[in-house]
Amino acid sequence: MNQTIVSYLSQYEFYDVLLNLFGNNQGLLAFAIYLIVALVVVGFCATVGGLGTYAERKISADLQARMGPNRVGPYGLLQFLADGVKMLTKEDIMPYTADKFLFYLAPLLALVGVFATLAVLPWSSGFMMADLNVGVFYLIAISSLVGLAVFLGGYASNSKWSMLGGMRGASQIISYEIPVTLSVLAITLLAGGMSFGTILSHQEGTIVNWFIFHNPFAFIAFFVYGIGAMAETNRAPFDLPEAESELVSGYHTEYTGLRFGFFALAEYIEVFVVCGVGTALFLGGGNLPFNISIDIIPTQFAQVVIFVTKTCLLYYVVIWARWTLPRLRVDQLMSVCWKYLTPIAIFNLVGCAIWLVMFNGKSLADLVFGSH
Amino acid sequence: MEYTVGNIAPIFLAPVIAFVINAFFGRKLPRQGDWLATLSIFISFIFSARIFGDFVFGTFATDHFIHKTFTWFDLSHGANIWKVNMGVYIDNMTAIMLLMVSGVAFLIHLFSTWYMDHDEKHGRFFTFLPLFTSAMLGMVMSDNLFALFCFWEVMGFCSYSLIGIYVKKEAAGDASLKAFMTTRIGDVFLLLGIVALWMVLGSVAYVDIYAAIAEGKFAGQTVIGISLATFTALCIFLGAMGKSAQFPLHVWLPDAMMGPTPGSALIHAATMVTAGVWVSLRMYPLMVLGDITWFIAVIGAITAFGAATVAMVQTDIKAVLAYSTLSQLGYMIIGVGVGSYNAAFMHVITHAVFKACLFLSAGSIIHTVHEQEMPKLGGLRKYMPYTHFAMMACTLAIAGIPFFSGFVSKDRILGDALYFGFMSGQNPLLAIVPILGFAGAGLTAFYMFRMMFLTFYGENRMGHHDAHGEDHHGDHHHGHEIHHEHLDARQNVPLLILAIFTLGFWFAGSLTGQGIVKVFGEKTEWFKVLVEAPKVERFVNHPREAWGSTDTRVKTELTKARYDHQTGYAGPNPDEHKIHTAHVIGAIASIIIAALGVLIAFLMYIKKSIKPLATRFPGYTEVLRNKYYFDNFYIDVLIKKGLLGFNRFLSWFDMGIFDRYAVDGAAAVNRVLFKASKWFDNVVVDAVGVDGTGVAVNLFNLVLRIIQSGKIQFYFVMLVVVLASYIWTVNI
Amino acid sequence: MMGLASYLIISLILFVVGLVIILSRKNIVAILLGIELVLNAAALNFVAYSRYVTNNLDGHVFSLFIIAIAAAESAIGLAIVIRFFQIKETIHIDEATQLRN
Amino acid sequence: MFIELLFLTSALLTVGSAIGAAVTRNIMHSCVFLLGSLLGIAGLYATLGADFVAVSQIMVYVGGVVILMLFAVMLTGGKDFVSRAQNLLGLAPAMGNKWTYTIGLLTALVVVLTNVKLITNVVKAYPAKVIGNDFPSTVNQIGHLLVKEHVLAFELSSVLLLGALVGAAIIARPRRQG
Amino acid sequence: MTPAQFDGLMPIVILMGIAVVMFFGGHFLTVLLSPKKPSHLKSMPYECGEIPVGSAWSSFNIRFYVVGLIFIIFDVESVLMFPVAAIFRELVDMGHGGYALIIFLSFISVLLEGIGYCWKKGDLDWVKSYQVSLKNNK
Repeated sequence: MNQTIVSYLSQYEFYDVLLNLFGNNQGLLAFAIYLIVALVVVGFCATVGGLGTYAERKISADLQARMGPNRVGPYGLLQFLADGVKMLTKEDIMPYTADKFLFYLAPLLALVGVFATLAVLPWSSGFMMADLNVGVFYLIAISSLVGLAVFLGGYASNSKWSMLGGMRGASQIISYEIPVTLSVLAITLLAGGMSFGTILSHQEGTIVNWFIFHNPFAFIAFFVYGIGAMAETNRAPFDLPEAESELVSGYHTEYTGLRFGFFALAEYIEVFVVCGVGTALFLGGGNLPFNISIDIIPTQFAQVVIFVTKTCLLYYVVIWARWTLPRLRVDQLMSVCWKYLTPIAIFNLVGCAIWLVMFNGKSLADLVFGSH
Repeated sequence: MEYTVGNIAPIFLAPVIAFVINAFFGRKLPRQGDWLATLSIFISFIFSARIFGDFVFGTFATDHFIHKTFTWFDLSHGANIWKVNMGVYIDNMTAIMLLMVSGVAFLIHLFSTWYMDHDEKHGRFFTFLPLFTSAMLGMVMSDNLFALFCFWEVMGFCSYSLIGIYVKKEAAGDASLKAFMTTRIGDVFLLLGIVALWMVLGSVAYVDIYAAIAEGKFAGQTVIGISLATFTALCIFLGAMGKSAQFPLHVWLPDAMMGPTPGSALIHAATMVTAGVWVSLRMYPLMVLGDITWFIAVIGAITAFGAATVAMVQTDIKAVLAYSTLSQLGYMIIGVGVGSYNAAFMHVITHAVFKACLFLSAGSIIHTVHEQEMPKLGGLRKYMPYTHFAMMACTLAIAGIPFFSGFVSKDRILGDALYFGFMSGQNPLLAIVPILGFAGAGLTAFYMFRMMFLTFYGENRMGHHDAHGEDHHGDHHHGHEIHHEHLDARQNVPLLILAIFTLGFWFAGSLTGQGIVKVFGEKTEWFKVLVEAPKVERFVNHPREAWGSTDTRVKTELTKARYDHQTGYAGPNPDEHKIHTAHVIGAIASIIIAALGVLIAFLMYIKKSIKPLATRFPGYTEVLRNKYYFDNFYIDVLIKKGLLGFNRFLSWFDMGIFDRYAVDGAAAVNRVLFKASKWFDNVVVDAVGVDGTGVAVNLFNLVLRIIQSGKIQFYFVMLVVVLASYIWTVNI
Repeated sequence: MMGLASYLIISLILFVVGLVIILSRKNIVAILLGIELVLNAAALNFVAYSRYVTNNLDGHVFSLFIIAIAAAESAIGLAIVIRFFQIKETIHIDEATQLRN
Repeated sequence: MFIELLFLTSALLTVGSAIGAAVTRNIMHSCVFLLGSLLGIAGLYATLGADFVAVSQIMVYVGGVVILMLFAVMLTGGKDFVSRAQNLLGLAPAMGNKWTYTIGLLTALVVVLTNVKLITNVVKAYPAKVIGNDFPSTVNQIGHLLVKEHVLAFELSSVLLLGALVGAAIIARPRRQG
Repeated sequence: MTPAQFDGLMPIVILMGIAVVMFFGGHFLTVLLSPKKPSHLKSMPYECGEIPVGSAWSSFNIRFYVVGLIFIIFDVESVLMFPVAAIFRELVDMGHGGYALIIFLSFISVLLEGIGYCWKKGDLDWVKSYQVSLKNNK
């Protein structure tokens, strides 16, 4: 446990005031702070997820030279709220052949898996809910719950489309987890630790300190990570599990109303999380491309804004890819993962290790500009 | 000499590295890596020789030993339980054994490069051979029973692979499975014994066990009603019985010749079968404490005699050797049982040398003439003089002819057995041990010379037989196309080297070993001086050396010791003069018996003057033309002598119980029970008129059928229950 | 409340439940499942001892290896199950009484 | 406070799910209960300060083993995974009946008694408090252990996994008759 | 870790709790708001309007399992690699870079061997795996 939001706040005086308020019970105060922050984060992410659907429609409309949603609210901005209300009021249908227990459980697992990843997302160097020593690793591990949820959702529906979608989805998610993990491993190697705090502290300073520019292998690793993450979140062009033209709607064919909504929410938040992790690992997280070294609370807020901006840029790329690239065939999907991405990721990992040993941990920029 | 891990570890590691390289890249290496395997064993040999030199000729005191341990894993938090140590323990015995194993194995490897040339399984053979050797070396060096067990199992696996190396032959597969399964029976008991020791002593290192014996920690401990010492000793000995192929568990060894001959040589001589004797010797104080030595002696005697009788009727040259191995192992076990510690170990060494040589000679013959049925051989002396010389030397040794090594070691065992059976005031029934022992010695001389005579003497019965398949165009009127043997560094030089070491004085100093003719004087009786049963008192509170430490203890000159009849740890025997008498009688008796055996063989196969059934068969010419008659004739002689019954019993035991047991245990048991029930019906039921017995037997069958259901979960339940009851009975 | 004993008891319960599953189920997948529970009970013991008894992290490493071995075991075991199903059209353990098909 | 709550929750999740896995008659549900149990064990690891082991547990079991099990259930055709009252051969149903459970529970009783005997000794021998628990980062320590003391096991485990991969691939690969 | 340090794990539990609460709360809302007009046709699995034949729970192709198999092996290997990777830089700084590199590379090389084997044997081909393995198993 390194820097958390509680330990960050505790360096300010008002923390002591709060502590007195809670009768000097540190645990209770921590709980309160965490609860508030968690609610804020979840609210923010839910909004982002909702806005994600809006952005997706808008951007796709833009790319296809049409209008997109424009009725609800200014520029159709409140469309996602309307969608949400619609989902709430839909009838709750469950196939009579379904496995009821798992049918209920699957969206819950997806939701839990995704929300749990939010805990370690590094909004800024100080505003981290939990900076585990095993941060990135934890994130990869817990997000594999989503794969399980996809499978169980597909299974529990007892519909052939769902089942196919679930099997495909699960095998796709677990396959693409490998290149992603190996890319993250390369970054762990460079940062010398798995916690986001360590990773971010190595990227402070100017743009050349970002891990994407650390060495050529890390540069490749970023793209491997990007492609793998895109596939792991079932985004086009890797949306085989829910391919409309092949499998009706894939693993959530039989899901209606709110449960479908939870799946969708989980998916959009996961895209956000994945983009955020990409930002934190490769693009310096909340660090600006140039050096500022004042640590006050406004700086932290600025970092949050920077982090979210970078993440949203990546998000835009993801959406852009969806509406630009055609969907892969299922055999192409597998060979992309196992025959291209995984060997490349291993190559990157080996390259990073050799680079570290050869240049004694210096980055490319250090070598070019001379280090201190 | 400074001993660090660096100069002990290569003995074990070099063959392992060779194994790994051969296993993965063997096919890509030139000659499939056989040179690598041989080289690795040679490296082991060099390092072993250094240790041997230090211990035997060097500056160490006679009871010096090296014991280096490291903690494998430690979950104990300071306490001594839950702590597993591994290490090496090297004393005089280990040094001698290391030299023997690595030396013999090196020669076998060298020979194998010739024997296995162009064989389809060449690469695979040379993958497992070094692993086998390394496991044996590791077992010899290991300082605790658990490590021993691990290597023991590796050896079991390797023997499985080597016996069944020709996977396409059904018989080879069956034989390998049989070897694996039969030894497994013993292994279970061995593991049980190890666990029992572990739970009581908290350690299974030899030194700790010795110390516990000396401190009397075994007193009063019982397992399922038996005293702990007896229980553990029995379990460990049962394990040894499996590996050393003693009487009820012997059936795998004769079949083990399905593999290539050098592999058999390694199994029979240097490595696998001696493992059982080795662990019996190491745990000798425990055996004495558990008071099962008489049992050991009886088992050994039965094996020694029974196997010898079976060997007399075999026609396959390798089968004769296989049964002779059984017989000789029986002698070793007798040696352990009758307290002839020194001689038993010497017999391990001498037997390893001459048996390796015998097997390699057999391999040389088989590879040259492609025939292993003795009736089809004969007169090979002219064509294979070197092989003949080596094999003759070994035969003299194994037959117990004076001046050869076998005489020295076997005779000491028999002398001690004589004392044990007649003079020590034991149960008079135990006189069966020396009686069977001496009878077996005579038979040994007979069948070994029978083998020699049939193979190398007489006229060549190869007749139309073509030695090399591609030589069909050659002159057939000669009747033989056997190539004359040339001195070949890989074929017969290993044999000759081994043959040199069949002379007795290498081991005894004197040529006879009985102190009658002393060549180098008393001082060179190094075997007597160096090998003795562990004196358990000195292991109490002995210091342990760290794994990485250098040996810095004070070394003293080699001291002279007396050859005592060692009854465990109890010191010199008061019956010294009786023992001396027994040894003199034994020496004379065994010389006479061996000579008798050779004479009978000579008369029967060279002179052919014993012709008890000449009336039934027209003449020798007829008999010799039809080799089958030869065997029939032989068996008829045996029938006259009344041995067939015993043989039949043995073969019934072999096939009727064990083969079936390996295939389907329940069926065999049921059959026996049905026989019993039939007998009951005829005798008891009909006579008395009670019907219940049959029902009871059927019920018993029902129970057995349920137990042997093949249902894994049921076995699991039994396993759990047995383990639990075990934990409850052993007090922690 | 939290002491070595409580972890040992949880581990014991896990072990026993795994054992019950192994013994009472006839479905091979379920038996493998029970084996996983048993292995986890062992690993939990290692970590608990590591914290309460030995004061080093060897227990952690050990349980890591247990995890690795359990994964390998289940991979092989399930492969065998699938092969068995292809041959026998069932995954009932009592049908698995022959060494060769 | 929090740690006790975490412990309690995890323990309940572990034990409850394990028992659920033992009693449910649907193999799919059994697998999902196993998942719950494994997550609970991960929580227990977390309360023991073993963060890396906990996450490894989640990573390997949740992401790997459970999914593999579910795959295997699906591959074996959905015939056997619901309980059958009786099949043609008169065998016990795949998910057990009262007899198999009786045997299992009796054996379990034996094991419990045996283990209680063992555990009491251990618990008596060691006080129920943490000894020198200051491991700020288990990851680094585990890393050092893996590259130093347990380096052989580390390397061999890769070989083991390779063997498992090759072996399982060979076994599971479809064949002509299959 | 001291009990206070365990507080760092709190957000994870809180977030999971929020997920659970949200899930059940959402369900509660649905129960309140949504219409309920069940019919047999409605609760049938959707198969493009056809009446479903048989259960969807039937045997699947083996290739899903092979993918899972390769995945789990890689997964475990990466689990074992993470701690080593985390201290790699430390080792380099301490001057044991070469040693660490050898250990790391030998571990990865075994990993590569596995994937190479599967590649060669055709286990990585989604469609062709059946035919290829037929050829290999002759």
